[in-house]
Amino acid sequence: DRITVAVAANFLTTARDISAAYSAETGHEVALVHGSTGKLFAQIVAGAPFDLFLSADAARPARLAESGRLADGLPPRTYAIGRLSLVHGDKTEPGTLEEILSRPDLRIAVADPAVAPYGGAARDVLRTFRQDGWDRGLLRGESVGQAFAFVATGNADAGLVALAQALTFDREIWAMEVPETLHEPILQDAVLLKRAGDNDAARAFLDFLGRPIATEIMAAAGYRIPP
Amino acid sequence: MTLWGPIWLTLQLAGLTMVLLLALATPIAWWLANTRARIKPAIEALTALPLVLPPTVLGFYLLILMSPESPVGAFWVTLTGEALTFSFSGLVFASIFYSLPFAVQPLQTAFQSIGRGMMEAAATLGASRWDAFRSVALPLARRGVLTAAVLSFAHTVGEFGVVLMVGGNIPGRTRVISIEIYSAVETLDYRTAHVLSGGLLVFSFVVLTLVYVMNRRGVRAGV
Amino acid sequence: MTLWGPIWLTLQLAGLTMVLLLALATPIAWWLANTRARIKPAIEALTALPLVLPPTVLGFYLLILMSPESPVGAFWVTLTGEALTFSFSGLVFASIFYSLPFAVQPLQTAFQSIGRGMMEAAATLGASRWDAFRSVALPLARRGVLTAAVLSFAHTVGEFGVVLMVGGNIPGRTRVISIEIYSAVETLDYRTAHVLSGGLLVFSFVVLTLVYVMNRRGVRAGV
Amino acid sequence: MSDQLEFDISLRFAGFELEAAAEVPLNGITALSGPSGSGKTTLLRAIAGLEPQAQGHVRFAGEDWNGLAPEARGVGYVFQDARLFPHLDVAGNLDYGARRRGTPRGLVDAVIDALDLGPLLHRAPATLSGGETRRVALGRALASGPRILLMDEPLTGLDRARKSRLMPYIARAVAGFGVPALYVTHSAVEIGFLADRTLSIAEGKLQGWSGAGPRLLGQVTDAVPGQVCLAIGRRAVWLQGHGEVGEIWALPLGQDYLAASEPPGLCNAALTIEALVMQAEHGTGTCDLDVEGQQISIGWHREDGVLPEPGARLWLSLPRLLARPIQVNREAYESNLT
Amino acid sequence: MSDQLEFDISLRFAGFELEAAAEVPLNGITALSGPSGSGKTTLLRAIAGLEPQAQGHVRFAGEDWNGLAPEARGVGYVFQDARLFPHLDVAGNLDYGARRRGTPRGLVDAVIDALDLGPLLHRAPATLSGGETRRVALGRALASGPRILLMDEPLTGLDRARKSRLMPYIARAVAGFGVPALYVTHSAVEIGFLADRTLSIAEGKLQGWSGAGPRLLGQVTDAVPGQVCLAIGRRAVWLQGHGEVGEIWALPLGQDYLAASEPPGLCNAALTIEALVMQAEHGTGTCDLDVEGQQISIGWHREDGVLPEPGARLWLSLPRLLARPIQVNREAYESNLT
Ligand SMILES: Nc1ncnc2c1ncn2[C@@H]1O[C@H](COP(=O)(O)OP(=O)(O)OP(=O)(O)O)[C@@H](O)[C@H]1O
Ligand SMILES: Nc1ncnc2c1ncn2[C@@H]1O[C@H](COP(=O)(O)OP(=O)(O)OP(=O)(O)O)[C@@H](O)[C@H]1O
Ligand SMILES: [Mg+2]
Ligand SMILES: [Mg+2]
Repeated sequence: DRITVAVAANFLTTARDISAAYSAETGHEVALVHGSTGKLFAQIVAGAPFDLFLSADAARPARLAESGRLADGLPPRTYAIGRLSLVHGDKTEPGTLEEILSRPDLRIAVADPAVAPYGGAARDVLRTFRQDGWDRGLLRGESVGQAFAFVATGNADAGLVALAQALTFDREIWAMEVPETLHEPILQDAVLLKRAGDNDAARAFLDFLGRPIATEIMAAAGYRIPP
Repeated sequence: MTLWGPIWLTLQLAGLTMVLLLALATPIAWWLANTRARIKPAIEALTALPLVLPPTVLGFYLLILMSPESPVGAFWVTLTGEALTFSFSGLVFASIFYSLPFAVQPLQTAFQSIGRGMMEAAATLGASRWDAFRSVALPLARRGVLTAAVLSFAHTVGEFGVVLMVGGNIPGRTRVISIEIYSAVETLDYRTAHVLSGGLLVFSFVVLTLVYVMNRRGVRAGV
Repeated sequence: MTLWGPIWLTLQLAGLTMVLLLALATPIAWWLANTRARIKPAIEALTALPLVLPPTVLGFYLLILMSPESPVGAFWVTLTGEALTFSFSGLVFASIFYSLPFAVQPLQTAFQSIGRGMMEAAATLGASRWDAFRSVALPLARRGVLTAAVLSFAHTVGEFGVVLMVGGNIPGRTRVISIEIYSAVETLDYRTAHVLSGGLLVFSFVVLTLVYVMNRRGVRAGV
Repeated sequence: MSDQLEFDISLRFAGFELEAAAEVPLNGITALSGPSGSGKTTLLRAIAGLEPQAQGHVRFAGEDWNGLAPEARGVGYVFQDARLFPHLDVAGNLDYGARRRGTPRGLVDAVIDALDLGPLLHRAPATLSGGETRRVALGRALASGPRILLMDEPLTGLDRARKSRLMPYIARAVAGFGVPALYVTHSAVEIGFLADRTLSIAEGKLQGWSGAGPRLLGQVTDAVPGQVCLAIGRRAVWLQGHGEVGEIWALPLGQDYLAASEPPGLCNAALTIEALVMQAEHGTGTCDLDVEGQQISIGWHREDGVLPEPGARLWLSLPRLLARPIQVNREAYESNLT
Repeated sequence: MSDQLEFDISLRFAGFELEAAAEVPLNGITALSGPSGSGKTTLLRAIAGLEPQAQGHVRFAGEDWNGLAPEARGVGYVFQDARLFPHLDVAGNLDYGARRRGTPRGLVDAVIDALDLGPLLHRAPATLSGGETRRVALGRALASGPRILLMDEPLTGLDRARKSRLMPYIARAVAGFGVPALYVTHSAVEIGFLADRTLSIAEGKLQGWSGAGPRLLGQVTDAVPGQVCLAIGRRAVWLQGHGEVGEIWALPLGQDYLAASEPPGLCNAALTIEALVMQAEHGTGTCDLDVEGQQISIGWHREDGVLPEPGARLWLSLPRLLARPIQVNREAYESNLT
């Protein structure tokens, strides 16, 4: 069988590894469709032929549940918890988290808080270290991917991005983990969509996300696994 | 990751869009170039409108318009049996809509500079309107046709906001090369992005240069 | 959320881009229309190339090109004291680059259809090349100028991929209306999206219609 | 009547109004003449169907042309401003109408021959000289095998030698194929040589007809390549032209002959011929003559108003001879072409 | 020499080669004449600087024109195909060169007057008739106040009445302002009337000079509006034209006069004048005459080769009179304009 999984862009590389493992085990084919969470949501509402939706937040899966677009009896389920990291353009020790974030002259890239969950988390962190004008000199990318690109191309001094990105980036970059206590948790929820109600392969994939083989991949990629 | 799928799909999409767009835009541009109707300026403005909306937003509205729950989408379903959204047909439809200004406007510019005299001469030589259009107006407007073709082809190759929204980025069905490059950038796979972008640029450059060289040949031969 | 900032910024960006683009594209198009140089087809192809890259990807490369670490970006910093990226100047720069084809190609089409005879007549009447260009070629190509202006203005209003990437979406400095609409769609705030899109469409429609009506007046008066 | 072109056309521009009604016989060449801006081109365009705003009717040989598309009227139009197709070479321009109207290849070749277009066939219109352009425009209309020729100053801008070669050719095409022509011209020479009748127009109104200018008819009694011998009564005159024995030719007096009451003696005239004054009218300033048995009528305008007496003899001295066929063996002509 | 236009130009197109060297006096009107496609337009263009590929040199009154941009040469060019600016109305077209060269308003108004352009001033070129277009093109060049006029068939396509009004006007502009003109034409009438000398060209090669056609000079002894009285020796002739007493006018014989050994008696000629044969040459077929004390030379071509004897008398009968000023009071002329 072949299933189509809509996946938030920041989780795409990890999802590729997981679906490879899933296919190897079950023989089912997985087609990954990626995009920003907002776009994928709009497409699902418009009847996109997706079986599963791996969102980057919890809000949109909840909206889908409210409007009755999920397969019966399967509420949204958190498959991973995103972790934030601070990246910096200088490869030598640039300072502690507080030192870097409280410097007003640094240009810090984040994902647009209005659009992306990692952006919201980054906002929480910045508010902690900067009492007023937390968004001074802030650069907003459409997604964490763009925020990361700002740093990687040398246009931003630092960025609050996904830990997963810092780990997968194929060049060396200075990065440090941001304590999770500094922001609301970035819950990433998965849902089974209505059209896949009786698609066993899709259900199996959802279960597979909780199996150790998948959770190990996620953990290695920089996500925390929900209890 | 096999790239031939997206590349092939992109060429198909851009080629088909270009051809259909020329077929659609030519009568519109001809009409606009020759009419004295009062509403002409409004129609001219309309043909430029798809440009002012951000592609994703345009895609969003096209998604609503084309969804099987809307009259247009439903009509398409009864016609063909499949939904317009998330299909290749839907992509073509959306691309045509989005690139319409790039086809209509250069064609209109070209048609307007021909002048009525040539068409009159053709008529007195026994050519019907349609014949004269084909044998006189079109060849004389060839530079405009070329511009329209190049702009709409290239724009379809490069645009992905609309395509991503309407097509849903489904491998083998609606995933085009621009989305592939976009994904590479998004997932920090910059090396792939460089390779793909470089390839696309070189390929496009070669194709366009050939097109323009051939265009020049044509002019020299005076045909 | 106050919208006047983004709206004003959009108008400034699109207007400035249009003006600069016309200033830049006109000599290029004029040269292309008149040269017999061998490399003409290659240059023609080059002017269409910015189109084939997805806007975000183009933005990514412009980001690299314009970053203070690159020669171009560094030069700009020494020149003006501030970085090109994430500034209004950077947006203008990027928009010009991205919309170049829409300005060059219609202008070239229009210039090519003028013919050398008119320029010769102007020269024998004492007009220098530049004078003849201004007083004869430009007015005769006015339809092409209009098309170039409309396409580049509208495209700058609607395009946000490049703008978002190069501008960094900084409120008051680089956040334009298209990003605002895009965010509304992304955050499921569809009501705001509808209002903004509707407003933008109506506004653009009115402006464009006025432009075309005025264009027609001009033609009638035979000026 | 079915063998005429009837029209009654009115058309208004800002500052100009055309009101023209006439019946033009569908044979020979009808000149349309009048000052610049008098509406000649406009009238021709309306007849060809190129002025959709024109009111009134046009009827060709009994066929109603109202509302008929220009391409269906079968006219051959020589535009005042040539209007060659710039994207086709000369051959392409000539073939354009020929192909669409199915003209036999032989006719096209004959046109190319007569107009000397051979060396130009593969040239682009933009590289042609002014006169070459006009010749191609004329050729294109002739090659389209029309039912009626509408010619707007077709020979303007051609040199005298070329003109004197083309005028007989046009005359031959009209006489040989029976294709009538409406011919706009400012040139008295062309009117004198070509026109079987002249329709005058001024300020948008037709001013009435005048017949052919004074001319003598003769029969070809001998012909060698490039020359024919015309018998006019007892006189035989050799002149340039291509023709066949038995054809009827006209020898127009032209504008600049001298009519004198005394024989010129030794002079530089190409031909001097004697005439007898039959009648002379003060009012109209015309003089009816008998020349070798033919009645012709010439204008006689002197400041002092003195006219020759009836019965007096006049000597007509022609500075040059230009003659054209008006009646030819059509079958022979056509078989020559194919 | 400084008062002449010297050129030595060579230029090659596929299938055509121009090789032309001459020295043209910078006074009066020099006609350039030759068959269609002989290179007249090409030569004019090269002189104006419009053919960048032309090899060789052009020198105007001692001034080197090589490499000089066309707009700096100060020529007034009347294009064979008019080339009015379609985006300007007639007034705009006339002003275009006038404004750039700083022509006094008076001259522009005089041009408008003479060419009857008043009613057309606010018309778009696309709505003009063929003849109107040519008049505007001529006016535009005249109004630009040039140092030399290069005119490519400027009067082609105009009716005879208009032509006979414009030719004297051109003659007057040339004589009055001392602006020399190089004048391409096919028309023998125009050459006869306007040309002070003629340069012939054929197949891209200059064929040499010929002087003005035979003409009689006279002095204006009386003038009323529209008519002048010219004294030619003992003869006084009234003819049409505007002039002032004291001016020198030329009366060309034209092409179609009759020269006869007997007086015509009562005839339709506009003027008959007696001449005495001084000399007649078989070789060249010319006849030198003394007419009212002026020596002129006419061509004499008869099939039978018979020439009049020296000492014989000839009567020259002119079918029409067209005369033009060749020497006028320049100050009076200019003060009239401003
Ligand atoms: N751009 C060109 N390319 C090739 N041949 C050309 C070009 N321009 C002119 N010619 C040729 O050069 C010759 C001379 O042309 P030109 O226009 O000077 O003739 P002309 O004497 O003015 O003739 P006309 O009286 O017909 O205007 C013609 O045979 C013409 O076809
Ligand atoms: N589209 C138009 N709009 C306004 N006036 C026009 C238009 N077309 C022609 N005219 C005017 O109508 C009159 C007749 O024009 P037309 O072209 O028929 O003259 P014509 O007799 O052919 O003159 P010519 O001998 O100069 O070619 C002219 O005064 C001309 O200016
Ligand atoms: Mg006309
Ligand atoms: Mg010429």
